[in-house]
Amino acid sequence: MTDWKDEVEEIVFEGKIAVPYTWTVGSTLSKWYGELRDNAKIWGNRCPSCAKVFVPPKIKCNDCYKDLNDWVMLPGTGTVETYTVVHYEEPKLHPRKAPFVYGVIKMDGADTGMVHLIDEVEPEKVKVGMRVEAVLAEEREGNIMDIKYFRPIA
Amino acid sequence: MGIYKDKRKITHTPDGYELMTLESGPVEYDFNWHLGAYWSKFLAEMRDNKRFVGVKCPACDRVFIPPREVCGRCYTAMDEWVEVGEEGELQGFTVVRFPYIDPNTGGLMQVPYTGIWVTLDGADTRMMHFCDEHDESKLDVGMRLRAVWEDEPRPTSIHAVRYFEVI
Amino acid sequence: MERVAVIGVGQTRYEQGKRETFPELVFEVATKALEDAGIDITRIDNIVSVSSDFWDGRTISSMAIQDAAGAYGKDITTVEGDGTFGVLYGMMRILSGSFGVTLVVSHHKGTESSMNGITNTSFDPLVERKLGLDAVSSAALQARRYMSKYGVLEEQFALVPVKNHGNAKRNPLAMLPMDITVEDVMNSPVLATPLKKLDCSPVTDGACALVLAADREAKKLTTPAKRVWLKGVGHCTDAYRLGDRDLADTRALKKAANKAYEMAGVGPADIDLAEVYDAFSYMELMWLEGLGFCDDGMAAGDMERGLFDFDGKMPVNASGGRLSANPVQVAGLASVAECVLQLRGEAGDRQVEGAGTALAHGINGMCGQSHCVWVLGK
Amino acid sequence: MGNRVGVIGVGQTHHASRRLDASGVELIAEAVTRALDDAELTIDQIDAVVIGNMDHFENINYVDMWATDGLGSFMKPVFKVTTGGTTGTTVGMCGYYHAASGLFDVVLAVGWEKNSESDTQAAIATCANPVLERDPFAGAIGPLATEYSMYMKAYGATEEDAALVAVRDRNNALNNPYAHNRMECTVEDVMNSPMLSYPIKFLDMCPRSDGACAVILASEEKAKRLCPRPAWIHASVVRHDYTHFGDLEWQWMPTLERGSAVAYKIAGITDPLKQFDVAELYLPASTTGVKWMDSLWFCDKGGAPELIRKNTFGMDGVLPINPSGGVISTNPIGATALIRIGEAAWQIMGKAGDRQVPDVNKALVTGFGGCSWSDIMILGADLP
Repeated sequence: MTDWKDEVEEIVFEGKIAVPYTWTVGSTLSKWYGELRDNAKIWGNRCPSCAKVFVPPKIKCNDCYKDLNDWVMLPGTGTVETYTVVHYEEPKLHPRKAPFVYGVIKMDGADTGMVHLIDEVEPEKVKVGMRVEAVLAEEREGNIMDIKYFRPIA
Repeated sequence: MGIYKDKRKITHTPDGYELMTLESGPVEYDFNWHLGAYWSKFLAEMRDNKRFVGVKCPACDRVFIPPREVCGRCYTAMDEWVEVGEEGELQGFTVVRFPYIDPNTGGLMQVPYTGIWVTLDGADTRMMHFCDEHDESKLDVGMRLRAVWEDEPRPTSIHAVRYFEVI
Repeated sequence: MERVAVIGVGQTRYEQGKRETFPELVFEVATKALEDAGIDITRIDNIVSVSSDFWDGRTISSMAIQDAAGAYGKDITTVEGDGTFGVLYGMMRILSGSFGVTLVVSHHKGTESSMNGITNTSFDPLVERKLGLDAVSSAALQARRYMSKYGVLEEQFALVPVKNHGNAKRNPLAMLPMDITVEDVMNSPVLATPLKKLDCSPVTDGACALVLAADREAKKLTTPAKRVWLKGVGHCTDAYRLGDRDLADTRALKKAANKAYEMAGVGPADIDLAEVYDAFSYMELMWLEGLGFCDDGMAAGDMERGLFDFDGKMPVNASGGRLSANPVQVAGLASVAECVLQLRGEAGDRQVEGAGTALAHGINGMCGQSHCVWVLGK
Repeated sequence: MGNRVGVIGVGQTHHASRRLDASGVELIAEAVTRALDDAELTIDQIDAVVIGNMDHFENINYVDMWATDGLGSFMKPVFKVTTGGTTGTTVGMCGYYHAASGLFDVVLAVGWEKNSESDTQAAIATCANPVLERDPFAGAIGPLATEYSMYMKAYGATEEDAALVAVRDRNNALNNPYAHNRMECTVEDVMNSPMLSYPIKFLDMCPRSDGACAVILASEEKAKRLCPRPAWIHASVVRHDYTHFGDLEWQWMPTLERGSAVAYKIAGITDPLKQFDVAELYLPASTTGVKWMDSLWFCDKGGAPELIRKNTFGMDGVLPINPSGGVISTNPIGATALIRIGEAAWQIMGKAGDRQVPDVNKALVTGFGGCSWSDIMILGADLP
């Protein structure tokens, strides 16, 4: 519009939103994490109507909107459906330094996949269709990192 | 309606699992907000010249603090700068005694603090700031206040004014 | 059902490091859209803003811009998500009979926030979030799945940025006009395999506004040349968890697109140009299939044959697409704006000759969980 | 012109300061399941879904995507709207426009919040301009306290008048099994509760809750077929004025005054006190239950204290307000205003249980939020 805008010092304000959260895990996932933490077991749950098995367990079936009270113990093995080797660094987010591998693992005994880390293999050797198994953390706290990662089945 | 189970008090699932919570730990999202010409000038004038400047609407003549480009009511762009006083009238206040998390840091806010709404002399809108008086019985709407400037170097923020004091 | 027209368009240039504040951007585009429509703010009887509390770093992100959107004394509401959804709400409010002229406005400043941290919050804090996933790494999972399901190659993904950055050279509003080759894309730094830097859209600032009007109002306020009709729309959501989906399956988009086509009474063959969501190169290929322009797995071949080039059978992202400028919430609104300009014949150097029917597409969520598809026509 | 639209089903959670048994998505599923039960529908009969909350309260981006399992929205159209305190009415209105547009017949509208998951005051502070206003912003209580101070000075209203409103709402909540705070309460209790910001005391103010609410709306033809007594939407109006808190005209509540005037005109209301049978109002503090009665045209300016003292708005009064216990008894923020719509609909449908007002034909609903903006809805038993 006029000159003053060109003369004004351009200020960039460095701000934050820094608010910690305490999330409620809820009935379905408390049971899942309880089993994972205390009994070192990975469970799924099954729809009474369409028999689909979900892992991580779901609150309701996608298709049928039915409660899923029928729990199924899973062997913790599966097949890599897709993966990516991450090469960029994001220290505030990433659980480790790049390069590392994320995968979607189609779990044996379930109809869905789990997203997790794939390790104990050179990143470039990960392949779609590779058979993998869950490696649990020694110290488990009741969250997704109780599964340390998936590794190839020897 | 009475058929639904009230689960407000329970601590375990029906099959005995402990209901958990999950702590995020410190979470921080960083922003670099450009302040644009109006807010930049406002803060720079406070920092460098210890004065408040607002903008005047060419249609309704109201003087806005903090300044901004548009008069919402007239939907007109504003371009005329007006200096307003460093004294003004107390229009509202809250003495905050209950600590809460400061979203700027993730730590606790320092309490007590008094958040105020002050209409600076010559302005038609109120500015939000602090008052050093934390006893609400000593504050009343309509009281005169004066800005107490921070020592140099003053920050490029509203904290260029330390607080307002009762005259 | 009454028809709804777009009668005004306003956009900023899309670029990085804009000096203007959110309200200043909004005032700029709202003013331009009103001028384009040839009306003043008093003719606007309601406003739909589109913004995100996460990207703006502010609870109730719309609060910052209401004065600038002319909301004083008016009915205003806020859609959080892609701009295509904002247009949908603007249209619904008119079709309800409650309103006649709607201003839809969106702003986004990607350079002021951190994309990866913010898209990480799209993942469930109870499960996947702790793994550190974000928009790029999850898209990479989808890209790999698409490759392995249909045998698509990385070099074929690269055709998309080559085409779109080239298109951007004809668009003065686009941020990244570039002459690049498939080799350039292949040699750009790897972010998350198979995605490289040039497969991904840039962080962008910008704003866009549209004026929508009911048939009766549009005819009163504007000449026929300014009117472009919103002919069909559909939106649909897939499952949330990545593992609950076949990431290469475009079922939600298919459902949304079919609904839009049905409502407009057209099919994919009737579309003269399309603005398709291409925040990542491979997505344009997948979504072209979901939109019915190619059979599943065939988009790469059609891309190689130049069907979607600017001078091809059906130009896709003639604007340069999101690969050339991706102001997240604004993106879908900008896509609709581009279609409007094309259909009016006001698209300048990038004008697609004889454009009579256009398609705009936007998504919400990770890996295209939710889609909104528009069909527009003269 | 668009379709007429009715509410045909309502569901809400049992609200509490913390619902440890239910994650956010489980809370949503609880409300949705109950709404489907209430309307005797299955999820297949829902054509579209609308959801809203406040992002920074739970730190979920794309809530509409995240909540899919709870919403039952898989392979359905989903829409997210959010406007702060008014989010609930914004969601309800968005559901209304979905059905009124003719694009969708049966629409599920869901509002929710888990305020236990973060420091609500911190999250609210982020709604102020982060550079110019966030630091001294002590929440909505400052403006509310100031406006009531001014109102007391101007019209002789008292702190006890506000306490009467608090007592009314809090005791009404005893009849509502879903309410968060259910406590018998006297004027003395309110007057003796800790001062938050003069003249607003602890028991004058709303709590923060975990909760969700789901409302099912349907276009005329469907509503008639699916529901014996739908609660028809007669008016849906929003009014805003300013962006900056400092611009607000505290001596009155212009958005509520203007918005309700427009809504009354649309719905043919000329004497609101007589024509409404019940009201569910978003009163964030009991003081607003006094002052804003003027703005709703129940009386001339300054007439509210007398109406309050005459028990005009009690359960046995001329126009019962907040039989549910209102916002000061239950406040899961993104759901709060939708609960107003749901409760008003139940009153019309005759499903309000122990808090039912007899023979409700017309109900008034309001939402409040952001920079003192107002949402108004009017519901009726008769077709509009």
